Amino acid sequence: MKVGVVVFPGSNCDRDMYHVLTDVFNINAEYFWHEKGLPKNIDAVILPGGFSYGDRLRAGVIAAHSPIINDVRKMAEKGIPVLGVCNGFQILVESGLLPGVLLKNESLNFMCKWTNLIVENNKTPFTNQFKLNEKIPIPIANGEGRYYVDDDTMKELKKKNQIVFRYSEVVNGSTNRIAGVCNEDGNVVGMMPHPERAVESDINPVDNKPSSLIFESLLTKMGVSK
Amino acid sequence: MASFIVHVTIENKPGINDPEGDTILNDLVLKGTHKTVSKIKAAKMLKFTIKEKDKKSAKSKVQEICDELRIYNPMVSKVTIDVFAVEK
Amino acid sequence: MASFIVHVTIENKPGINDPEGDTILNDLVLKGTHKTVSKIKAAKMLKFTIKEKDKKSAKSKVQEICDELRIYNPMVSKVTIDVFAVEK
Amino acid sequence: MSLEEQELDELKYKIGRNPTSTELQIVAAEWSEHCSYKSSKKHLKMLPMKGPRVINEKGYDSGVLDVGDGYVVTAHIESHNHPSAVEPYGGAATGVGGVIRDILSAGTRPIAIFDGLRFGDIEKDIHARWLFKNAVTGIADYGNCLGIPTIGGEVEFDECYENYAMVDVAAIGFGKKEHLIKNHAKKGDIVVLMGGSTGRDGIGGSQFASDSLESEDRSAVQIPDPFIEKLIIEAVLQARNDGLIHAMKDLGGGGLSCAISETADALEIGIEMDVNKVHTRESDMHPDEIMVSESQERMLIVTSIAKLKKLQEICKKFRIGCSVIGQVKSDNQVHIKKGKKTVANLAADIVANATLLDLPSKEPTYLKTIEIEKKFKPVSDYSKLLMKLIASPNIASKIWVYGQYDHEVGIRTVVKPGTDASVLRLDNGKYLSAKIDGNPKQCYINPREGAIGCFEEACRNVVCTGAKPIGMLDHLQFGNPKDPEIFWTFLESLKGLTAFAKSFEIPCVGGKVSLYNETPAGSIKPTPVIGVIGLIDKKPSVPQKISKDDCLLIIGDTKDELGGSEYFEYIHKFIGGKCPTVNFEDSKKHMKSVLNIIDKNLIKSAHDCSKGGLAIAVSEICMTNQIGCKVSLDKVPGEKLDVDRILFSESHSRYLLSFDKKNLSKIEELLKKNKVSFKQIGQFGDEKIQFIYGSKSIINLDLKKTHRIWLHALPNLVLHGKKSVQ
Ligand SMILES: Nc1ncnc2c1ncn2[C@@H]1O[C@H](COP(=O)(O)OP(=O)(O)O)[C@@H](O)[C@H]1O
Ligand SMILES: [Mg+2]
Repeated sequence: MKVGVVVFPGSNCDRDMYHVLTDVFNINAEYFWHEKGLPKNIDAVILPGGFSYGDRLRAGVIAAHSPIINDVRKMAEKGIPVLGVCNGFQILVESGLLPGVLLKNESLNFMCKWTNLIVENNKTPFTNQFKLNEKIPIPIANGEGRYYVDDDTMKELKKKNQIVFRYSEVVNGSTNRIAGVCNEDGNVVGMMPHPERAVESDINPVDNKPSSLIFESLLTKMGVSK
Repeated sequence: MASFIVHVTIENKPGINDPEGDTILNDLVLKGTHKTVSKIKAAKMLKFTIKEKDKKSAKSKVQEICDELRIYNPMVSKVTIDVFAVEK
Repeated sequence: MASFIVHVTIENKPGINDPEGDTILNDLVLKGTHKTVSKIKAAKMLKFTIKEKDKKSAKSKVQEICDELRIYNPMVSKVTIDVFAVEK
Repeated sequence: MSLEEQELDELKYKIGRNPTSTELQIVAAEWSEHCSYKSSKKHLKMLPMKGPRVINEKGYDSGVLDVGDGYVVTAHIESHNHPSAVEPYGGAATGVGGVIRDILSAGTRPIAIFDGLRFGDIEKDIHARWLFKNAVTGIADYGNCLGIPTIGGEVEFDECYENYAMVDVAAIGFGKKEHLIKNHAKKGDIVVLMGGSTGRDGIGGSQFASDSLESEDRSAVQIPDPFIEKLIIEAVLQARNDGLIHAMKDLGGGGLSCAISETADALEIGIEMDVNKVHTRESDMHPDEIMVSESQERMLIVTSIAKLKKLQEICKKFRIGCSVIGQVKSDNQVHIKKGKKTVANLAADIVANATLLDLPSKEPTYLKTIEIEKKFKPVSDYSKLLMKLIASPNIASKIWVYGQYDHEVGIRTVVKPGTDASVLRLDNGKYLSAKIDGNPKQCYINPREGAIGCFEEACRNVVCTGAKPIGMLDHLQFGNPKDPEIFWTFLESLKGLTAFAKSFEIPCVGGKVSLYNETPAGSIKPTPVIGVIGLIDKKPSVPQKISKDDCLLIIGDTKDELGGSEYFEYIHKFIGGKCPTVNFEDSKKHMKSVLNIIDKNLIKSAHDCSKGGLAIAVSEICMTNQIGCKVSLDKVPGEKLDVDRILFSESHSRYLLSFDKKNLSKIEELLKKNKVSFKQIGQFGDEKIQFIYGSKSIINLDLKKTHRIWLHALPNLVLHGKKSVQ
């Protein structure tokens, strides 16, 4: 099994994600520069966090026009698991692969802090090892992380079980405390918090087990037992 | 072909809250002595310099760019486009 | 007293670089098929709603607020203030 | 930009002719205080710079420490005071950018940022609030975008910085020893300018840092572009991995003038360059402007013609500029041309080595009476007083600041900001701990002991995480050096730091001098800021949650040393008294003992006693652990003192250890053996912060309420102009 880590100019969590995939979970991972295409033999794609194009205009919007996004789109249509974390989530939203938008936090500031997620959908390739409503201690670090959708879309999201994670408390003003969503098929997931920062016990001050399940879910989906 | 300056103003649609404008209003303006201000709305502006045959095509070209490249996010924002001829 | 909408446009002074405008131009607009655009400048706009006796005092009041509260830094940015009467 | 008259004469004498206008600009930039260190250099030599871990190579802008297993750590500190006072957002941001490029130029990846921020009294001064708020945003926007965690720092407010801003930034890098750039060049090599374009911004900048603010050149505003800097970092590290870099220097103060002349001088080569080859932002730039422009986000790289193509490919991938601007010659000349025409041609060593000054110094007269204390009104309610102190800007939690900084990116941050020093994990299984500290209030009262105190405090913070200090960075910030009284305070601080560094065998691996820090009201207080780097071989001491019945023990004597304390200055509005001094022998014993105890895994956490004294240190432990504590002031070791002095004295070398009762005897035994003065003074439990003397209650505060006030005091003040406690 092989996971592609997409790198844009300004991505800065790519190396963290790569480290976690390879050193912690023993997954075969490879970087893909945004101008390149993705090969056919990729089993999952991750868009890591960072500041693609310096977050100019709006976080994620310029990267959403990168050539590689066409390939990501094709893979998404084929049902291949795609995960966007933080800026990766913003890019997925701006490229239309996920619904909604991410606005400036209500505090108007960048926020770096630990919070808790609640799992709302345990059917995705990244959440199949969770119990519903399970709590995940995890850090967030973003300036534009306030998830917003209009009322009609929200109804759709609920109906189609597209809300994947919620914050356990009000963090940044997100609609319905949404922290992560998926597409209708459930194979494309975006989340603002950083699972790659929470899976190792020496940098996780609370409990690294829950966030590890995000990666173990992927392994399970691929039929790899750890 | 002539040069035009096109102002693109991107602002939140009515009904979408604007914490930035509200904060400037509440924490700065109304804290002081400026009670005649009743609302502040924050927006972003991009000034394009573009060569097109006339005002009209300058405007439609920029509108096209804004829609196609998602210069604004239609779910939350709207744009206003104003064209000015460049003085020689 | 009448209501006015006052637009405050804040942009980098000429000669000071504008990385945001440059990135939007080079990495977004010019990457596509829109070659007639030669420059993009990013600016910020605040739209004030204010009650003053006339246009002139609306303008000077907003200018005063911006200076006093340091809404912009005169060292780097220039502001343009435009006043519009609110249609009833 | 101008040279002083005798400097101009000297230049004419040295080159035997009248300089051209470009030569004048180049020399004026390079001979400015900021670039040449002409006032301080002679004296800086006293600092010990060598040590078993220190790696010295010519032309490094940052210190290099060997941390074993083939890895090195680099470190540097800089300030951006003048630019931040004028444009706090851009000034602070480009300050981060500059120090990051220093780390990069050694060939290491930047892995951490620290920021020291000082402004006027934000309770009264709206302008100081504006400066503070924007400087924090500037640092956040820059560091966050780079993906380098800002993991620590300090924030302080003092009236002496009215209308001014002190923004210090330190950075740490990490890499393989074999990847260090060896800085060499030979005839025929080429000189490449990489990164952003050269514009008119920042013209006059480094001169500006050496002038007082009144005569500032207001065009010296720099616009930060962290996105380009991020691309430069990745491009440079790629080029490093591919072995494409012979020598490298970042462009900082003085722009190309300094980079070219210092590179030529350090490598003992000549450089011939053509200003027409520089990629400029505007088409009509004069050679003088190109040579002194301080446009940010640029690096100078020396490579060979054979390697150029690969370097250009890398730059193209990362969409950054890459211009061949010159060649290496064997004549030791800095030869600047515009096309075919020579605009400057000077010997590199003349440009790069300004004549060093030996400025006069004289003990300031104010020091003669500063230790005399005045009588204060007796305190009627210590609970209220402590609450007021907890809500004061200098003591209140700084979470509003570091919460805006991504301090987790890079996934190394083991101990996060919020307690003492922060800790990073390294790739060789070891851990790095670091903290910066300053204390202008104490340095004003006693420049020597104050500076030593900053050094010891930074060490203490690092020791609290279980790390042994292995290197120090000093940043010496003072007023106008031509004033003999100010220069005396500079020398005293330097001598103090030197004595401490030598005695503790902590080499100085880098530093910076920033002079002419003056406000319209006069000179700032002496503001040395000291960074200490510590190394942990095994496990760091990550604070564990304290629970009911755990013990609190203090190491070190509390002395009658309240000069410069928050208690004197904030509560009594009094500047003066006796400043705390460090007893070197005690200090060493205490460090050793704390490290010993941590090593034996006997405690849950260690916290040092500093700003605000014992009362604040205990409160901080309670608040961060969400548990109350009852402390007996009569048990606190030291001479017999009044209650307020025990509570608020800022005596050094003190540590508070929190641990499970069962370890008490082992800890006591170890401390006795090490002949350390200590005492168990309290016990945790309940939801009250309590201080008693004998059976008398002195302070009794509700934990939850105190915690809330501590957390929100700073944002309430900065964002809403609201004081939390009157
Ligand atoms: N400007 C800042 N940037 C980042 N972290 C900060 C800043 N100011 C304070 N902190 C963090 O807050 C905590 C408390 O700071 P401080 O009171 O200076 O510590 P100490 O008294 O131990 O030196 C530390 O972890 C410190 O790194
Ligand atoms: Mg401390």
